[in-house]
Amino acid sequence: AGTSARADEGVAKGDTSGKKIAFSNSYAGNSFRQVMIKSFEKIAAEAQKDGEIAGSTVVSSNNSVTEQAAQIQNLVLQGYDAITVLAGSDTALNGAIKDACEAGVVVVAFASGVTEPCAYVVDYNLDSYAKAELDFIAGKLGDKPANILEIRGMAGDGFDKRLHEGVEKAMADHPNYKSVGEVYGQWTATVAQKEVSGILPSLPDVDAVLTQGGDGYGAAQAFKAAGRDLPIIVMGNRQDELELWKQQHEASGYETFSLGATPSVSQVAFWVAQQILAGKDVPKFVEVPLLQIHQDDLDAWLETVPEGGVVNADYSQELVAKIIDANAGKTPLPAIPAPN
Amino acid sequence: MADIAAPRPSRSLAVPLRRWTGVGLPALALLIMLAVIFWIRPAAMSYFGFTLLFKLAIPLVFAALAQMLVVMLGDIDLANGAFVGLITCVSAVYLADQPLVAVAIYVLLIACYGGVGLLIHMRQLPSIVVTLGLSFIWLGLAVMILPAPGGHAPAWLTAFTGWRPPLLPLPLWLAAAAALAAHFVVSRSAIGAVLRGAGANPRAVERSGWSVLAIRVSVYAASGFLGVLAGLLLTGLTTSGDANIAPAYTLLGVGAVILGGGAFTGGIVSPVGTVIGAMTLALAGSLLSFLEVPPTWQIGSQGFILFLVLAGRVLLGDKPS
Amino acid sequence: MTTRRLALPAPWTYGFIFALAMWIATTAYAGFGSAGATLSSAIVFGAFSVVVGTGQMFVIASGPGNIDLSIPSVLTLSAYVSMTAMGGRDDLVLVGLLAALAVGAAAGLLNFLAITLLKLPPIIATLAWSLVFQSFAFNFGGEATLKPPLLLSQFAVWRVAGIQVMPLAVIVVTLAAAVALRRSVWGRQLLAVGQSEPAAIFAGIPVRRVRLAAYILCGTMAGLAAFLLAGFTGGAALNMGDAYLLESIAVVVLGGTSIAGGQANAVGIWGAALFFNLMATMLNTFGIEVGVRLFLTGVLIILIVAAVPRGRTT
Amino acid sequence: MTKVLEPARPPSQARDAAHPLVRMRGVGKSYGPVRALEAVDFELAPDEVVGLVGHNGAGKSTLMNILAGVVQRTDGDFLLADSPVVRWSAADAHRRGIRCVFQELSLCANLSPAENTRIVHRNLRGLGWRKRAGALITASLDAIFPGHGIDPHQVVASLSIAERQMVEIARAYTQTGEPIRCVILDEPTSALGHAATEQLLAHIRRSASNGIASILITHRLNEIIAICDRAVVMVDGKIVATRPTQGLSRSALVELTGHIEAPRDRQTKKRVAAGQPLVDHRTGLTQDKPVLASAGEIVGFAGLDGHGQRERLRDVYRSMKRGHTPVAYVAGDRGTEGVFGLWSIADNLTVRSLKTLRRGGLISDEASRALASTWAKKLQVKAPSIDTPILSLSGGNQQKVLFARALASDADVVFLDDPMRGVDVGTKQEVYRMIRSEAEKGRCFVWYTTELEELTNCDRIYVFREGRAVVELEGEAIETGRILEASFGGGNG
Ligand SMILES: Nc1ncnc2c1ncn2[C@@H]1O[C@H](COP(=O)(O)OP(=O)(O)OP(=O)(O)O)[C@@H](O)[C@H]1O
Ligand SMILES: Nc1ncnc2c1ncn2[C@@H]1O[C@H](COP(=O)(O)OP(=O)(O)OP(=O)(O)O)[C@@H](O)[C@H]1O
Ligand SMILES: [Mg+2]
Ligand SMILES: [Mg+2]
Repeated sequence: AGTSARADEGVAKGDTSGKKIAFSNSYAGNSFRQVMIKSFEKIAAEAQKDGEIAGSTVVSSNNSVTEQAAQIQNLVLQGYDAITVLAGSDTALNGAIKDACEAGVVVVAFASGVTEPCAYVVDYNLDSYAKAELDFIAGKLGDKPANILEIRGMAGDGFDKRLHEGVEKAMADHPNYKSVGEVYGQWTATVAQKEVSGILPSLPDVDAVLTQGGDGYGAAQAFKAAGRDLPIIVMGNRQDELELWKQQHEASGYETFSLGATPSVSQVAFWVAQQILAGKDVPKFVEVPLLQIHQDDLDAWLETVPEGGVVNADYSQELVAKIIDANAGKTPLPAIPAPN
Repeated sequence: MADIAAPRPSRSLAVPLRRWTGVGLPALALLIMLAVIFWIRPAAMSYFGFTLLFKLAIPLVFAALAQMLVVMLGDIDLANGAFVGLITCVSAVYLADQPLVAVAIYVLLIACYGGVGLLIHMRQLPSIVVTLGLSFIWLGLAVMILPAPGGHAPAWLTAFTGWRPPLLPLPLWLAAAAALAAHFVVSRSAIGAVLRGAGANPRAVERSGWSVLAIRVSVYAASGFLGVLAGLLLTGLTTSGDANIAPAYTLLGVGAVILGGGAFTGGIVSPVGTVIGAMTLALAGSLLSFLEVPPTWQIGSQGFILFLVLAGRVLLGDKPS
Repeated sequence: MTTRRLALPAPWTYGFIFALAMWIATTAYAGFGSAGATLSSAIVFGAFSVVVGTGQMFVIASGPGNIDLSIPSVLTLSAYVSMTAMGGRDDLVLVGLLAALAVGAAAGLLNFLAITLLKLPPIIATLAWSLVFQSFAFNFGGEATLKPPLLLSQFAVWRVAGIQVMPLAVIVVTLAAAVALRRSVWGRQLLAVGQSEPAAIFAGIPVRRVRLAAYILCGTMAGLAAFLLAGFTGGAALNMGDAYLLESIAVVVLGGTSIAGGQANAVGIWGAALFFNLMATMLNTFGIEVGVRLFLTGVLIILIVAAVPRGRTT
Repeated sequence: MTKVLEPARPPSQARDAAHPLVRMRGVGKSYGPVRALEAVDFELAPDEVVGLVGHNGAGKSTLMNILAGVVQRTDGDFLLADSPVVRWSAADAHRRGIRCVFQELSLCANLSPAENTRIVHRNLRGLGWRKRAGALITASLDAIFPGHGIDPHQVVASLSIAERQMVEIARAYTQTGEPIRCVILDEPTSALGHAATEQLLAHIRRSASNGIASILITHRLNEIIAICDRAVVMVDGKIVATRPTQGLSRSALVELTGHIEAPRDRQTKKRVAAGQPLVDHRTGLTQDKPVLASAGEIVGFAGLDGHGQRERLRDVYRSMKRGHTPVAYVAGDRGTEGVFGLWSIADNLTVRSLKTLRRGGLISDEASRALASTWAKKLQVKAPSIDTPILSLSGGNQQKVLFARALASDADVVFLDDPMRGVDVGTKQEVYRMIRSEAEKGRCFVWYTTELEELTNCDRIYVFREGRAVVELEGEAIETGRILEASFGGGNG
């Protein structure tokens, strides 16, 4: 692919000091989203102080897609130049997003698979999410037969479906692995714990648990309560998960792997929007790297996470510009470095 | 005859007041919110602005009217939002390419709603639990039809929802039409009197020779029909289907009915009030984005707006419902 | 002329009967070895539904239209306040419990005030408050899960002779509620108020105080559930209460309490809670596709309400 | 009081006895083990006015509900205009010109009188139906209750009970298609004031001469004697006597119902030396007397209907409910303000006394049952047991339970809110006696009634006009003439 130096590589310096960027969030009812909002507010405030933008706002709808669509329309009316959107639905906002594009507003949808073609999408590659999970498991268990329990998110949701499809593809590479159960944990520890506890008595030995984030700790609690040994539970970068992992590792050498989105993906979206306004040529799809934590980095990451919080890392304008360039140039994404 | 014609001074005032609070109060709230929005952003006061502000209120208007019919019978429908979601899925999957299949499914679903009315009546079941169970059924069907958001709305539907009619923006035309039609059927027509009577005192209506069973079945079916309209409009606006698109409609619809002067005791509903109530509630969410309330207080402010609007009824000395 | 009628079981037993059926179906499918563990998991998670359900029952019994939709957010808020109050310290566990109960009681009071002073229908008043309570929780450190002290976590899973203590404690709560309904002055008055408010006024019952107590108790129960649930699941999280909105209503009504008020059954809530948990377990175990799973959930709920015999009320 | 009605009586031989409008043969009705009706034979001629009397629970309403199609008979035959009736529903009855004013109000409170009229007339529809319905009900109201002052387009919920009753009666006499043949009136006068009652009775007679038969159920036997051609007496689900009313005396009729009419005895008992009055209620309105009542006193509220007696009674009750004197209230509108429909007799009876039934913090079952059976027996509540659901009792018996609730309590002051509505003659006598004996034991009664004769049981009465207690009468001064005079603003008012 094109590895030659591109004209617009690096941070675009167009003047955006008069521009306003908004964040339309579909739901604020869990700590991940709360951190996501805080991350956005933090970076937007800094950018405003540095004269990069003129203003910003955050609006959250209470898990109501129609309300979010209305809010996007209001943001257009309020004269925002760019709207970053964490969409409550992959498709239901298409009408509102299209209206916004037509009104000349830059729309950057992130952490959601918005299908409206006029929007820029900042997202993870969920196939590689699932592949990383299974690759780790295969690294531990080899290719001998193993029982896998999958904890999914919410029925009818786009993210859930795309990640599950990734799991199915990845599972096809490991024919000896058997999916013994599938429960819906609503990305909520309490629900995951309840659902796993319910199904566990009827399951044979479980060797590994696939998760979607926010559900690993609940699953571990369920295994503990049932008096079973902890299988490999792929964690989702929550502090309580990492803490548990660390304790188990110290007690019995337990090893697992953690990956997931960072709440600060809202900052990526923010800088992408800003860079578009600044005149940078941004591809319609910008893949963001997932944050992966391995045994070696565990302690370092754990240091940085507040008690009960989510692993997070700030994205600077330069880093985001690099991510954009890597996407444009189809080169490997810059990894998020472990703290040291 | 002084004993019969004893004066009761309060009464002559109370009734128009009650009627007024049903429609006037949400209307007043709506105007105040609009005033605030226009004050913050004068540019919103335009054909385009009105369209954007009220576009997404229209499916809610129809969903609220569907809820209103059920509340009119003294029941409540907790499946309303899930049903609208199901309709968007059916529409996004079938309506463009196999319109006849889609219509057949709509008819079947409306019949199912009637069947639920039948079941509730025959077995004297609490509607709140039956419709709670029903909401799982609708959601399950929706997920079976469309496992993840997607599909596409037929072009004619998106063209309709994007249409710019003369004089007033489309949302206002639709809201006015819905309010007038429902007002005529429920509040003015001869059959409307029987329906409201059946909600308040089914025994009396039964004793007058009506079948309350037939009434309940048809009102539930009519509610299903309005739900289909809401789902269709929502599909047109969002150009796609999503099983989880509208769970909020259930409680918003109930709120709109109450805001519009309805009561859970059955028989007391106001279609015009409900339509205005739905638009008020839809706008309350928008108002917050204009006011730039801090994110952690946005949800709470919606609660306070609800209190403010409804507290007006107390100030006007309205009776509790 | 004696009309013989088939002796049907009482309405509140249907939850237990259906729960039993689900249990048998699950264990038959998964092997009988799993029977004990399946049941005990259902009992543990059922206990949380029972606690919130018992509170909801008092409110629903207090008259037509009375319902508390703020339970999930009261639960979340109580958990946050309680975890904050304890700050992870074992010696403050009692303080944490009191804090959770106090937040719940205050929420119940606020709900009731909105209903009486603003003359709002309870469904709207409690919905509006629930939005406000949710905002409170956001501001109370919603960015992290607040951890419970070790002692509380240990209590939540404490077993004596292999039997978990926490559900037993909840069974005691249920029995107390049942006795209160049948044999306490307040319980009788609550059922009277629930049947007819004007009749209760003229029977000399302090209607407002009785109903106020119902709302406060409901909030307090949500606080108690918050305390136990946080201990059991590892802390206070923003979305911990969400699952209990509809479930709290469903277990009450399936448990034999009349949604129209005036009639309540505390023991039946256990049957309904077990039914809900075992139904989810059964459908998960069968491994059916999720759409069908949801569909069957709905069908089973409707089936169980429809199966319960009831006289045509005139 | 009913003198106006006498001349309207038509000659009874004009009736065609061979072709009755309604003929019932051996009609019976069972509610499970309860036998509400037993082999009843009943006939009604096309222009006849029949009075149906009997004790509470005798089966009067049941019989009429069968005729009106809302209750299905369990045995017997039924002929309408000589043709046998097999399937019979409310709609059929309506179609054949049989109308019924039910014992409980059957209006939709959320609708206007005009809309309520529309509900019974299927062909009131199309453009302008509202106007036509309003005209129809107004015409009927004007014909029956001239000067009623009811707006046909205002919701029924804002009407007084008497006005609702008027609307319901007038509605039964509206006609759009099929001519009206028969109107059943089940205790229509229990909620009406005096003047309206007289208007109604006159109208019933007028209708009979226009070929509309009527069946009148009432416990006010004078009304039966005044306007009916025939009195039919029911006891325990059977018809025990049918008598032409010509020449029938009130006491003979009472005797037929199985009761004995006690002589109207007014014992002027020695008043307990009035110390501090138990009740002392002042409003501060001009011309309004303070309402005072001492232990052992029976104080009555009189006046024309709707002049604020009930409101004052409630105000006094509310203000005392939270005070130190224990009070009890017997509601006349038992359906909405009296009974707890899901409960048994025992539960209903003891609910006012819960605090005294506690043993060690919890309510004692034993003590409750003892209290309930004692008082149910004292008031002769007609029911299989004290565990019988209250709603399966007849109206009058439900009322007795409400009385028992108040008397069984620790109340020093008992408020009676027109409590004899629908109570049969025999029971009334017993209750009067009981009130007097309770008063002698030191209880105080404040009694609002619409039946003037009842006031003779009082030691002292207040006559109300326009919301004020304007006149106070005591002892021998309490008699109908004086009360009416005071009510209309004569005397010293
Ligand atoms: N004067 C009145 N007019 C209208 N409604 C009233 C009036 N007084 C009371 N109510 C209503 O009747 C209901 C019960 O009133 P009641 O006087 O029995 O209060 P209470 O419950 O005894 O009060 P507390 O608990 O303070 O003793 C309340 O809902 C109140 O709104
Ligand atoms: N739905 C019912 N279920 C059981 N028993 C009933 C029912 N309705 C009436 N009864 C019984 O039938 C009998 C006759 O009742 P009905 O109402 O006909 O009496 P009534 O003569 O009209 O009395 P009242 O003068 O008090 O109105 C009573 O013993 C009553 O308890
Ligand atoms: Mg009767
Ligand atoms: Mg009677």
